[in-house]
Amino acid sequence: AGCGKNNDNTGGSGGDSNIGVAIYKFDDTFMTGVRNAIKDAATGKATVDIVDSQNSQPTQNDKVDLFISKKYDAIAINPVDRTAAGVIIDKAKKAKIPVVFFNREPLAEDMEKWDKVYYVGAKAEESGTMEGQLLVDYWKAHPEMDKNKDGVLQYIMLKGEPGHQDAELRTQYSVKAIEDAGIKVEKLAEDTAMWDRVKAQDKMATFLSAHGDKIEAVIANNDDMALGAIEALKAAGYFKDNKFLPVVGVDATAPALQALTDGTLLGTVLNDAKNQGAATLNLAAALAKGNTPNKGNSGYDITDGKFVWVPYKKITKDNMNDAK
Amino acid sequence: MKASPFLLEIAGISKAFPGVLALDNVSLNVRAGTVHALMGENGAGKSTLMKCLFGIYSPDSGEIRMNGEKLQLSNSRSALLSGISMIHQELYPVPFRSVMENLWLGRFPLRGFWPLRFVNDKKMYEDTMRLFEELGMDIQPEMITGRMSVSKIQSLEIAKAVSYNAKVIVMDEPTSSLTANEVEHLFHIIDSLKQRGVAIIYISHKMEEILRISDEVTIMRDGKMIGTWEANSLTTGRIINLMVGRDLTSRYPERHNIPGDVLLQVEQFTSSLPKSFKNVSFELRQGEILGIGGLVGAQRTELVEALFGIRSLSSGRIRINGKLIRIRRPIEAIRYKMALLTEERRVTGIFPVLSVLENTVVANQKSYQKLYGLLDERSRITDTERSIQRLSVKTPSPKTQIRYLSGGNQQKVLMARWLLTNPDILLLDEPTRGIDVGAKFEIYSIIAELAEQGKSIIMISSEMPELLGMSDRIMVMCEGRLTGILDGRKATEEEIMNLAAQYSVRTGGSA
Amino acid sequence: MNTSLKRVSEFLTNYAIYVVLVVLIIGISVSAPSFLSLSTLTNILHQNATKAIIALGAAFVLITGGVDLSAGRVVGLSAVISASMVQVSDYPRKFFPDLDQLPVVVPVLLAVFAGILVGLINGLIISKLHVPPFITTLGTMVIVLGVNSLYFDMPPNSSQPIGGLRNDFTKWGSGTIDIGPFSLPYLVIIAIIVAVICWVIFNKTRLGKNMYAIGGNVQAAHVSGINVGRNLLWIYSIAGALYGLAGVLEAAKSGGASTGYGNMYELDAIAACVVGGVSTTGGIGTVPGIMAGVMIFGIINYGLTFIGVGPYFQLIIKGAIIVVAVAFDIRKYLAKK
Amino acid sequence: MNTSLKRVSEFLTNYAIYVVLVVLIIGISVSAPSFLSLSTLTNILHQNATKAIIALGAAFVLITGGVDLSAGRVVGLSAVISASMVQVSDYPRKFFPDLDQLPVVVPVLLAVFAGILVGLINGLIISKLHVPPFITTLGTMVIVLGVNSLYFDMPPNSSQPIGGLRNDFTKWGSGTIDIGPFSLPYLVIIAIIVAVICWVIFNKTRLGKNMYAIGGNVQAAHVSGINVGRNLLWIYSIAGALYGLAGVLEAAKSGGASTGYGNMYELDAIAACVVGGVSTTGGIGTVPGIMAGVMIFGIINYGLTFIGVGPYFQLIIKGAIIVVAVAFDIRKYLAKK
Ligand SMILES: Nc1ncnc2c1ncn2[C@@H]1O[C@H](COP(=O)(O)OP(=O)(O)OP(=O)(O)O)[C@@H](O)[C@H]1O
Ligand SMILES: Nc1ncnc2c1ncn2[C@@H]1O[C@H](COP(=O)(O)OP(=O)(O)OP(=O)(O)O)[C@@H](O)[C@H]1O
Ligand SMILES: OC[C@H]1O[C@@H](O)[C@H](O)[C@@H](O)[C@H]1O
Ligand SMILES: [Mg+2]
Ligand SMILES: [Mg+2]
Repeated sequence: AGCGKNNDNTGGSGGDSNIGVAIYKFDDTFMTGVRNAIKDAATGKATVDIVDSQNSQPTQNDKVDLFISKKYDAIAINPVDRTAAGVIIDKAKKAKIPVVFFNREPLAEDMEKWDKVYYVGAKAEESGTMEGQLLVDYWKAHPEMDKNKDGVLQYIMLKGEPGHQDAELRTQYSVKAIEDAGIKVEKLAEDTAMWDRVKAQDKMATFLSAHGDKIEAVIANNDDMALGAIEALKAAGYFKDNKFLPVVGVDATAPALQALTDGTLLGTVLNDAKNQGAATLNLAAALAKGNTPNKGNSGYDITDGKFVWVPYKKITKDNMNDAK
Repeated sequence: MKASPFLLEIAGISKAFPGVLALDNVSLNVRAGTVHALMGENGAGKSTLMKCLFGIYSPDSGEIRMNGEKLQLSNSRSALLSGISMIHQELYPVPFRSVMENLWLGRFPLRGFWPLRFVNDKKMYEDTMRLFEELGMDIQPEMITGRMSVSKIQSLEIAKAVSYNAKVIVMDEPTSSLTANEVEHLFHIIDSLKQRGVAIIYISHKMEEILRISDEVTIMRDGKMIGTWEANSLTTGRIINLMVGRDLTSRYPERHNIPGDVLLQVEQFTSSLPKSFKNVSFELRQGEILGIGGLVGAQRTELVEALFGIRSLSSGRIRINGKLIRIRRPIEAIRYKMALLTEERRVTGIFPVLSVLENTVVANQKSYQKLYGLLDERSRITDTERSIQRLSVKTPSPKTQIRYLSGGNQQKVLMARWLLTNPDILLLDEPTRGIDVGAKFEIYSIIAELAEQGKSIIMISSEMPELLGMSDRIMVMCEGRLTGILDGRKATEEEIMNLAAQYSVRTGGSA
Repeated sequence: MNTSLKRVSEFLTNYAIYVVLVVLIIGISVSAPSFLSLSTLTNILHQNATKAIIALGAAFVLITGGVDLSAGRVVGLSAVISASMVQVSDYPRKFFPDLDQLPVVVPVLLAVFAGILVGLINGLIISKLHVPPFITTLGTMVIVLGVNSLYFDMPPNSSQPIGGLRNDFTKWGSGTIDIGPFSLPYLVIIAIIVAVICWVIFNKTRLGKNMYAIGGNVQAAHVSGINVGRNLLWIYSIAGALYGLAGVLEAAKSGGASTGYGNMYELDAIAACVVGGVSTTGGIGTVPGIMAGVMIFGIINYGLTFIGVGPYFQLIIKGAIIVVAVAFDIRKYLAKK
Repeated sequence: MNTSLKRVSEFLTNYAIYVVLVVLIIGISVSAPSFLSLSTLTNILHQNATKAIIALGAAFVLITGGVDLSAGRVVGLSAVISASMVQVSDYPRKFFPDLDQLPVVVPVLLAVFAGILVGLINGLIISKLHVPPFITTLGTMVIVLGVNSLYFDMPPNSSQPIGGLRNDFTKWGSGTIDIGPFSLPYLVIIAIIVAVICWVIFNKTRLGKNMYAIGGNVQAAHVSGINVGRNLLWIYSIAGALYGLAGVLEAAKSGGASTGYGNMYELDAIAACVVGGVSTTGGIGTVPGIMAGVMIFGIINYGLTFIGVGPYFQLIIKGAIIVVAVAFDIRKYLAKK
């Protein structure tokens, strides 16, 4: 045993403090970006040990136990279930190890449990809201989007894994944002494609066959599914000869940006991995040294004494470079 | 309810399977305290009838009465509760469990009260010991069943069937894997059962047994009942005539083979297992039939399996035509034109879910490769059909899964499989096990014919008459060692028995 | 009269699985008549072409009495490998920035070869070390994911989904041959070719017969002179090749790839096989049966989505249909008792 | 001399799985000496307590020659059910806003009962409709997820993870009994009790022995008068109860629940069983073996993370260890012939 030479998950060096980082799931595209940002930011400040919670809250709790038994100076947690943060806080408090949560916000009352608990991230709801706004903007600028001219936006919703908080919140808030803008909506179909490009493609082909030209927009919980839908649309003759259908996603992945360039994807939402990662690491590093984080030692504004907000960004063809 | 002279009445049972009417209005009446033999060719429907009696199959029509009362036999449990037990033709042990667990399966002795009711292992052990003692069997109650020899397992099944204290015991070919001593022993057990008023339905293809122990004989043919006779009014010839529908003048064919040059030399064969065969040397001539006799545990099976590359050797050499060769796997043996009909049909023989066709041609696949290596379906089918005919295999069609064939017919298919490979050296381990007299004669004829063509045959058999009737020479083994080689035409049963028991101090029992 | 009734009932039990298929189609069509259309047919075929190929691979292994859990991850591996080498040259975030335009066949072969390699390893472990297939392929399933993740995480890609695939690659996944109003996807043609080849292997070659024999009784196969080990090597390798091919086609079809591709496909494939009459204990299974199994799942998935059943109810209905279909189908064996 | 060497080698093959365990521990400890500590022991035990319970449930089914794919989803169902009823009264987003504080035992029993119900349904389908266990439990696995998702999606919860669990509930998942420097988690005590009960059932009861017989040779069981159907009902129900219990404990341990809980646990459980010597074809398996299997996975998971192996390499190493462990273990059977 002990193939420990290839510690691609530890990063940084020179720092005298050790920080344990638990990501909810390693093969999440966005979190991979955050992970890399944490590693980059750690150089010279701390040694980080980044582990995979395999999308399972019980597994994540196990990893936290491990961090505690290794007596790390601080831990940074990207919770699987945000509601389960309470238990992690209890553990950390007992072991007197400060915690920075990131990307998924614990419940307010859990945040109150201890003063050495911080949060870095965005409001998950916001990504949904922005997705909706992308469509609102387009609807306003392009009246032809209402193909049947009924003043109602007929849409297809491609959901991520059911029960997954991002999936639920994005689904809910994207529609809410459209309605809030005073546009009536009609859901033609909603189904889960499990975040998956292939599944989304198949679902979209089905919807196209069931609803055909009635569809006026496709809202996908993430870019992979949006791109899958676009493939199905292409096969049905869209995106050429002026046949267009607005599709929106979330994540601003590389292929999504390419699709923006190609004019197939209407817009996506950038979750700012770089800043989330850097802020998380900086906060944790400060805490590890026994300091109270502030703008001076972290480089980020701290709201209400424990929050760093790294906002989402709407990305369209026009501001694509913000996402690169 | 009228009083009946019969303990058990099976009345007008019919049972159809896809493609066959296995039982056609069959009736059978059995008296208490008697042995009732059930005879018939392979596939006549004997086992099917017994499975209906034992609740394994539900008959399409007819009824079964015990002491005049109609029985509802929906499963084996109800049969057992009605006082019927059975030794199955295909043995049914749970391989990885102990002997005693197999014995008391379905009726473990318990102690304690629900929910703290546990199996009483101690009582189970004692009961087992008592039973084996009573029956004079030498089996360890805690032995893992699957590690025992077939004959021990068969003895276990006998003990199990007896232990139910049933009023009717069905014995479907109980002696197919027993050696002479054990058969004698079973007959003792049967005698004492009779005395206790137990009725026994006895199925066997061994004529000698039937005439020795049965009181009445019922004969079946093609799913129909031919009739029931007093045993002492019958002769072997008459039974065969009734079964087969024609006379069989002789039990063994004339042999015209003339053993020639030495083809196979086995030198100092020693198994890698400690208790197996040691330093066995012998030779086999071209066109010769070499019988191997011995008691169970003589390691005959292991010897031929080692020769065929299934088991490993610690030392020993093989020569074919004087040339030293090595055989480590069956495929190598087959390349030297050897064939092995194994002893355990179900374990190493049949492919239960595959068709009769696939089972027949499996070892001969290479020869059907034609254009681009694709198999020639035509000749696979013709070969199968020819085999079915030659060995008169009773099957609805070549496409039928072999597991639906009667035991004897499965055995014929296996014989056919190896004959198709056209071997020079044929190793036959109990080749006629479970095969009816008529078919036996056919198989003997085939063996004789092959020998005449210059093929060499090694035949393990526990049936003394068969050894004497078919072998040019008889090689006898005892506890892994070769104790002598006799001239097949002159040897007597006594001589064989003496050599077979040379090293064993134990007598009787199933040692 | 009575006999013709019996005939009907016998027919129904013998072809239960096909009957279920037809009932399913009728049921869906009644609740949404527009279901019965050419585009439905094309879509279902297109969506299940890769699944059919994977199921055929899984069937090879199942019929020998084994099981191959690595299938899904091999699909993912070959999807990523092939996609990483067929990106358009001006794609901003190329996996291999300096790679020139390879002829499509090179990445395809490499990806299929990766599948064969995994299959070969499975076969070697199973036949030489005698590790049970379940554990062997569980091990390689995990290992393949690990390897694929390492590859996928290599800079500059750093675990970004791979996109920007060349047209001469993606056309294999989305192109069609138009025959009048009907457009037959290339994918479907490929799947049919694969199915025909598999049918020939299953029924007309020694390997196929040996496969059934090994699954029917491995000891008897050994005694009958079948080189069990060598046959298993072939069989697991062929299975691997089929997964590999399916992975390439999934990438071509969706125009991208990431390590999540193929996740859990092994379960779908096994389920399709079993619903189609392949026995998990080996020795039994036919190509048409497997295709019917795939189609049943394909129609359920498509049909339920088509008539707009919510995802949760879809799960419940799907589960129930699977059980009911097999419960009906199994009666043909029970009837023999 | 020679014999003692032979003895050693015999010992090594017979107890290969335990030898692997020890080698693993030594290997990890060498590369990170601090691994050998009380807290490592407690952590590993704590982390694998629920897994052990699930593996035991899976073993019941495997030993009968079946397989239970519904395990993981049942864990998720009972986690959600129990969590939904033990939220603190002032939690802002309660699943049942008007529900009073129930005694903890009520939700626990309800959740376990849900597990039993699924098990019972599995058993009924398998024994009455003769649908193979693989398909039956694949069906119920999907159905259970559907039902759980519907429940989870009920307003006001609307698919939000359930949090805010009461302390008198969570203490069962995170509480410990402190014995000197050593704190023994309740969870571990529960798992040990469950293991002991299972050991008794396996070895001392009629049900246990019947279970081995059914798996070893179902025909033998039938002709010996065993009511195979009834036994299977019991066995699948017990398995369901164990998954249910494990789900409750997972919720208590992590302080929350959502439908994703337990996803794929069936695979882990089966793997642990098989590594621990349970045969997937039935009839073979022991409680200590299963525990060893669970611990091997537990130690691999914990140890590799502990010494800081990256997750991708972890996958590769983990896969390799599983295969190697079983390859060694299997030798004891091969030696027999
Ligand atoms: N389950 C089954 N399905 C289909 N056919 C069957 C089944 N069981 C038996 N048969 C057929 O019924 C007939 C009678 O078989 P049975 O086993 O009763 O013969 P038998 O008299 O016991 O023969 P043997 O002496 O060879 O044991 C055979 O033709 C066999 O193929
Ligand atoms: N140690 C063992 N483990 C497993 N099986 C064994 C062992 N020893 C013997 N057997 C089984 O016992 C069977 C019979 O063994 P053996 O060679 O002692 O008798 P035999 O004289 O060949 O018997 P028969 O007269 O029935 O052919 C073999 O087929 C073998 O399967
Ligand atoms: O859980 C997986 C999902 O996680 C989301 O946060 C992300 O936006 C999705 O693209 C997908 O990766
Ligand atoms: Mg409109
Ligand atoms: Mg019979």
